[in-house]
Amino acid sequence: MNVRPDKVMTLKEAIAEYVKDGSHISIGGFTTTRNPMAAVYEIIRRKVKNLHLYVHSNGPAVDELIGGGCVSKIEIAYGGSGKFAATCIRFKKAVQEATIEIEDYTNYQMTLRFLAGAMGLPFLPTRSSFGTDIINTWGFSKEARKNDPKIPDKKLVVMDSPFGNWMDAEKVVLVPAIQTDVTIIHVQKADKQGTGRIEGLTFADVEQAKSAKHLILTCEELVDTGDLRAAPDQNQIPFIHVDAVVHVPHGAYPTACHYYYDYDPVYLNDYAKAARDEKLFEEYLEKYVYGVKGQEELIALVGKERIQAIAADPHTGYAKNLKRN
Amino acid sequence: MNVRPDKVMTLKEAIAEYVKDGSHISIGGFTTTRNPMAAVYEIIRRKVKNLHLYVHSNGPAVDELIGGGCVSKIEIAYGGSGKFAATCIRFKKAVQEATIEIEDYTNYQMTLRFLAGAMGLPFLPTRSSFGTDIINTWGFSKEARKNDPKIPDKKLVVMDSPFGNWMDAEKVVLVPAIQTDVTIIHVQKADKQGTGRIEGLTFADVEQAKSAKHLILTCEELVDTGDLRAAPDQNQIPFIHVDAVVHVPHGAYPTACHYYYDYDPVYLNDYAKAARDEKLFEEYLEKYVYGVKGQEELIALVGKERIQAIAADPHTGYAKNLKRN
Amino acid sequence: MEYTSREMMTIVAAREIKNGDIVFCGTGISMLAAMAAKNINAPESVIFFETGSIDARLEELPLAVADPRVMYWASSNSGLLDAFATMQNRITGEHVIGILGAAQIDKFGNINSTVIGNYYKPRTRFSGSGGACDVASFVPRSIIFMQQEKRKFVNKVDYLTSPGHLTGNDGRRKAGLPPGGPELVITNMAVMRFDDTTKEMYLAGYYPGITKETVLENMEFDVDVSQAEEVEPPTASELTILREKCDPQRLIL
Amino acid sequence: MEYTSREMMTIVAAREIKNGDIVFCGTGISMLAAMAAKNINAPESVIFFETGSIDARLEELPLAVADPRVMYWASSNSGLLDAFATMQNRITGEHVIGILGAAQIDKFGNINSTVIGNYYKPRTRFSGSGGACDVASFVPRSIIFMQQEKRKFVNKVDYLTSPGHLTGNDGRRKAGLPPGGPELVITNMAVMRFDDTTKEMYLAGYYPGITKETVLENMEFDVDVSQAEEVEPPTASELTILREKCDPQRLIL
Repeated sequence: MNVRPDKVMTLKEAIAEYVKDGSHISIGGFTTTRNPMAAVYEIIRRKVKNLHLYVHSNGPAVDELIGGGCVSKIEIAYGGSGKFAATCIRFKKAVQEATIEIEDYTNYQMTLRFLAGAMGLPFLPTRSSFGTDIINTWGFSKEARKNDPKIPDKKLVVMDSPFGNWMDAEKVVLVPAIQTDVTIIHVQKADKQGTGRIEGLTFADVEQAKSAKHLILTCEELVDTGDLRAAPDQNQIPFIHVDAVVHVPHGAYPTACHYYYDYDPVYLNDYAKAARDEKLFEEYLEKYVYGVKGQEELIALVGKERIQAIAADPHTGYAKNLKRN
Repeated sequence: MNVRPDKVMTLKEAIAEYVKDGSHISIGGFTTTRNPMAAVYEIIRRKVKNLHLYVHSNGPAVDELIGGGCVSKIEIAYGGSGKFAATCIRFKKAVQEATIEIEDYTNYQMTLRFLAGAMGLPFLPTRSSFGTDIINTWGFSKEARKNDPKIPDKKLVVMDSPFGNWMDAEKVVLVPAIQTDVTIIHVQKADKQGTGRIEGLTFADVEQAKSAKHLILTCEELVDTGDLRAAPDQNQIPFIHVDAVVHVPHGAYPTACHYYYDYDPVYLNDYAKAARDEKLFEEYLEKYVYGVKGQEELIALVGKERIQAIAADPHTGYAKNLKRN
Repeated sequence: MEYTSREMMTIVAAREIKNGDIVFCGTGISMLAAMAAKNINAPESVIFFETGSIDARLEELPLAVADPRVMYWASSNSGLLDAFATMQNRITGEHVIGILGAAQIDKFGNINSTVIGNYYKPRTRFSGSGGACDVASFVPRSIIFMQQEKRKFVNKVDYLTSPGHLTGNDGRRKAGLPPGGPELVITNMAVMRFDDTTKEMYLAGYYPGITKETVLENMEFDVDVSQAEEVEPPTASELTILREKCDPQRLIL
Repeated sequence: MEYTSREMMTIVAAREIKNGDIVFCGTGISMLAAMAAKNINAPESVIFFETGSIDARLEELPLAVADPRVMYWASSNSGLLDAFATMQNRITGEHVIGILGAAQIDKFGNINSTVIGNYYKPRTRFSGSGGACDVASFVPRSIIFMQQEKRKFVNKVDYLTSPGHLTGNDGRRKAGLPPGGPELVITNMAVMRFDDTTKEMYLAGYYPGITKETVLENMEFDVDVSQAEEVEPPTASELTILREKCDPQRLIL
C-alpha cells in the first residue's frame, strides 16, 4: 500500500527491501504459467532463509525456492508442474525428509484465504472438504500456532449455519484469512505508479496481491500511464495496493507469460532431471541461478534460439507447434 | 443456466417466460447507469404483480417498477437517482404509505448477499453495520419469514469469530445469500449463446447474474461469437449462466450505457416532475410506457434530437458538455 | 470575495484531505469537496467511488457515483465488491477518508439516512444507507455534511443507519467495529469534532458572522463550545478553483 | 484396430460425457477424455478448468490447467474464485462432471492424492489436493481414473484428500457435503460404479482380455462382480479422432 507516483525499483532493491529472513510471503502464478521467476531467483541469490510461503497450485517457483533452501514452512494446495513434474521434485524431497513443514489446503480454500485477507475478514466459508483429512490433519500444531502471532490459532473450523437449511447448506467450513508480509506477482503491463494489468487467466493473483502488507509487481513491460488508463476495466491491480514496480522482461521465464512467451519445455525438462540428483541440482543452481546476475543474463545464457522458439504467437498468445515432449 | 447454442428471444418472449406474478427478481445497474429499462417497461406493460425485488443502489428501474404497481416487497440498500431524485419518488411514496414492504441493507451487504448466492453459500461475513438499525430492525417479521421458503429465517446474524482475534476482528455480521428466480441485466455486448461483456464499472451485476436461477441479458449489440472470444478476459458473463439473450438497442435508456449513450437529463427531470403528482404520473405511464410497444417506439417518441444529444463520445464514453441542469 | 455557505462547507472539507488520502465520495457536495482537495491542496489524494472507480479523471462533475464520468481514465474500474473490500481491508482501508451526509445526527456522530418516524410507515423515507453504513463501519476517518437544524441534530436518531461512535468511549470496539469513526461534522454554520476519549461531539469552529449561540440554538443537544474558534473563510484562490475547475456548470454549487 | 489401455480409459470416460455437461478437467488423461467427448459424442459439452477458463478452443493439447492453450478463444477467462464458485453454485454446479485421478481409493470412492505413509514424514509425497477436493465436494457426478493395483485400491486411504461417499449411505449429507459424489472409477482393466443405496463400489465392467478375477486380485478389498459385463472396446472412428484430433503430438497418449 502506497500512493507514491513513482514506485519503480530494481529487482535487487525491491527484494532487499521487502523480503527478509522469516518473512511470510506469497507468490503468484499457477503450475507453469506466470510464476514470478526472476524475483524467485533473486531471493535464492540473496540466500534468504526461513520463508513462510503461501501458494495454491504453484510449480517451478515453489520448487526452486525450496531447492534453494529459502523455505521453512509452506501452506499449499498443490505442488506440481504439469507434465514436467506431476509432483514438484525438490518439494517432494523436502516434505519426505521433513526439512520443511507443510500444511495442506485445497485450491479453493487457499484462494478464499487470500480473498479473506484482501477483504479484511478473519475468515470465509466454503462447502469444500467435509469429512476429509484436509480438515482433520493439521500441519502446524495447536502449540506452534499459539506461539506464532502471524498464523491463526486453528486450521479450519466446521460450523452449523445460523440460517438453518438456507441454500440447502446446513454446515460450512470456515477458512482463516492470510495476510502476508509481501506478495510478489508477475504481470504483463504496469506503469510506474503501480497500476497493473494481467492478460489471460488471473488465477488467484489479484486476491494474493490485495492480501499483502506489501506488494511487488514485476512486469514484462513498463508502460505509460495513459496506455493503461485508456482501458481501466482491464487493470485488475489499482496502484493503491502496490509498493514496488520492477521492470523485468522475461520475468516469468521459464514459465509462460500469455501473449509474450510460452513455457520452455527444454528448461523445465532439464530442471526436472537436475532436481532429482543432489550433485546435478547443485550444478544447476551454480550455473543458472548463482551464476547469473539477473534475468537478462539467464536469458542470454539460455540462448536466442530457445527464446525465439517460445515467443508467443500474437493471435493465440502461445507458441504454436512448440516441441513440448 | 443453459448451454443451448442459441438463446436469442424477443423481449416479450423473455419476460413472459421468466417473470411471473410473485417472482423473486433482481435487476442490474446503479442509480442512473445501465438499468435494464426496456425490460422494466415490458414488465410494467405486462402488469406483472407482487414482485419480490432485490437491488442495491438502483434508481429509475426500481422507481418505475414500484410506480407501475409491480412490486410488493423490496430488499434494498439505496433508492436514489443521483441529482435527479435524491430519494426515488414513487419508492418514497410507496414506503411512506406502506403499500410495499421494505427491508434495508447496505450496498456491501446486498452485494455480498448476491455473491453468496453466486457462490452457492448460505451466507458471507462482513464487518459492516454493528450497532445499527440495519441489524436491529427487520423489515420482514420472523413469522413472515417462516411462512416464505424463498427468504431466509433471519435478516442478519452477529457472531464471534472462532479464530479469536485473527485479523483484529472478534466479531462478524453474517449476511444471508439471495437466490432469485430471475435476474435481468443490461450489457453492452452479447452473442447469441449468451457470453456477455459489460464495459465500464460492473457494479454488482455479475454477482446478481450468477445468483439467479434464470438470467436474462438484454444487450446493446448482438455480436458474433468471435468478437467476444478474441478477448475472453473482458467477458464477465460466461454463457453457461444465461437463459435468454435479447437484443435491445438503447435498452438502458433513459439511464446511461457507457460508450453508447449518457443518461437523458430531460427525461429524468420530466419523470421526477410527473412522479410527484398522481395525475401527471398516470399520464406519464400512459404515454411513455403503455403507449409504446417497446424501446424502439420509446426512442422514436423521445425524438432524434435528444437521442443525438446523449450519444457517447467514443473517447470518454459519455456525452461531453451535455446540458445536465 | 463573496461566497455561499455551500462553498464554505466544500472548502472546509477539502482542507481536511491530505496527500495520500483515498477519498470515498458520495454524490453532490462530497464529490465536489474531493475534487476541490485534488485541485487545491492534495493533488496526490485519490478519488474513490463505491461503484469501483479508483482515481478517475473527472473532466466533468459526475451527478451520481455511477455516472459514466467516474469511469474515465481511472486506474481501475471494477465493482462494488472490490470497492468495499478496499475499505474493509486493513492495509488500504487505513488510508480512506469517508465523506457522508445525513438527515439526522446524534452527539456521537451516529447518523440516519433512512427514515423519519416509524420504520414500517415512516413520515419521511430517504434513500437508505447505500454504502454509507459500510464506509462508516470500516474507515478510520470520516467527514459528515449536515444542515444546522434542531430537527437534524437530535438526542436520538429515528433510525441508526450508519455508526458513528455508537455509545461513545470504546463503543465501536465493543460492538465489533474496526477503530475509527467520524472525525468532523461540517454544517452551514459550524464545524464539530469529537473528543478523543469520550467521543462526544464538541464545537470546534463557527463561520464568520455566526455565533456559538446560534449554533447551539440549532441543535437539540448541547455541546462543549469552549474550544471553538472562527473558521477561516475560503480564499479567493480556493473559490476560483472550486468554481472554475470543479463545477463550472454550477450543477452542485 | 489395436489400442492401448490408456486409449481405452480415455474413450470409456469420454462416453460418459453428454451434451450440456460442463466438464471439469485436470491435467493429462482427464483433459484428453474431455477433448475426446467434445470431438466424438458430446459436441455441446463445455470444457472447464479450475483456473477460470470456460469453453476454450483447445487447438493444441494443454500440458497443465494453467497452460496458455486453455486461454484461447474461451467464453470467459477469469480465475480460481469464479471457477470454484461455478461448481459450488447450486444452479451451474448441478451440470458439472468432474474427472479426477489419485494414488489410492477406498470402496466408497474416497481418494488420496497427498501422501503415502505418515503425513508429517511421508514415504511418498504427491502434489496434494489442488482443486480435487473442491470438485469432489461440490459436483453431483465425478469420474476417477486409477491404475488397477492392490496398493491403490485399499481398505483405508493413508490420507483422505477428496471425499467420495465417505462412510457410504448418506455419509455425504451427514458430513455437510452437497449431494453427489463419484459415479465411476475407470482403471486400466475395468470400470467400477457405486451402489445407489449403500454407495459401495461394484464391478460394472471389465476390458476385453481381462477377467473379473484379475480385477479382484488387483484390489485390497472385495467388490460385487455380479453385474459386470465386458466393456465395448474403442471403435476405429473413436480411436482415429482421439489420436489425430486430440493428441497428434502424442503428449499424453
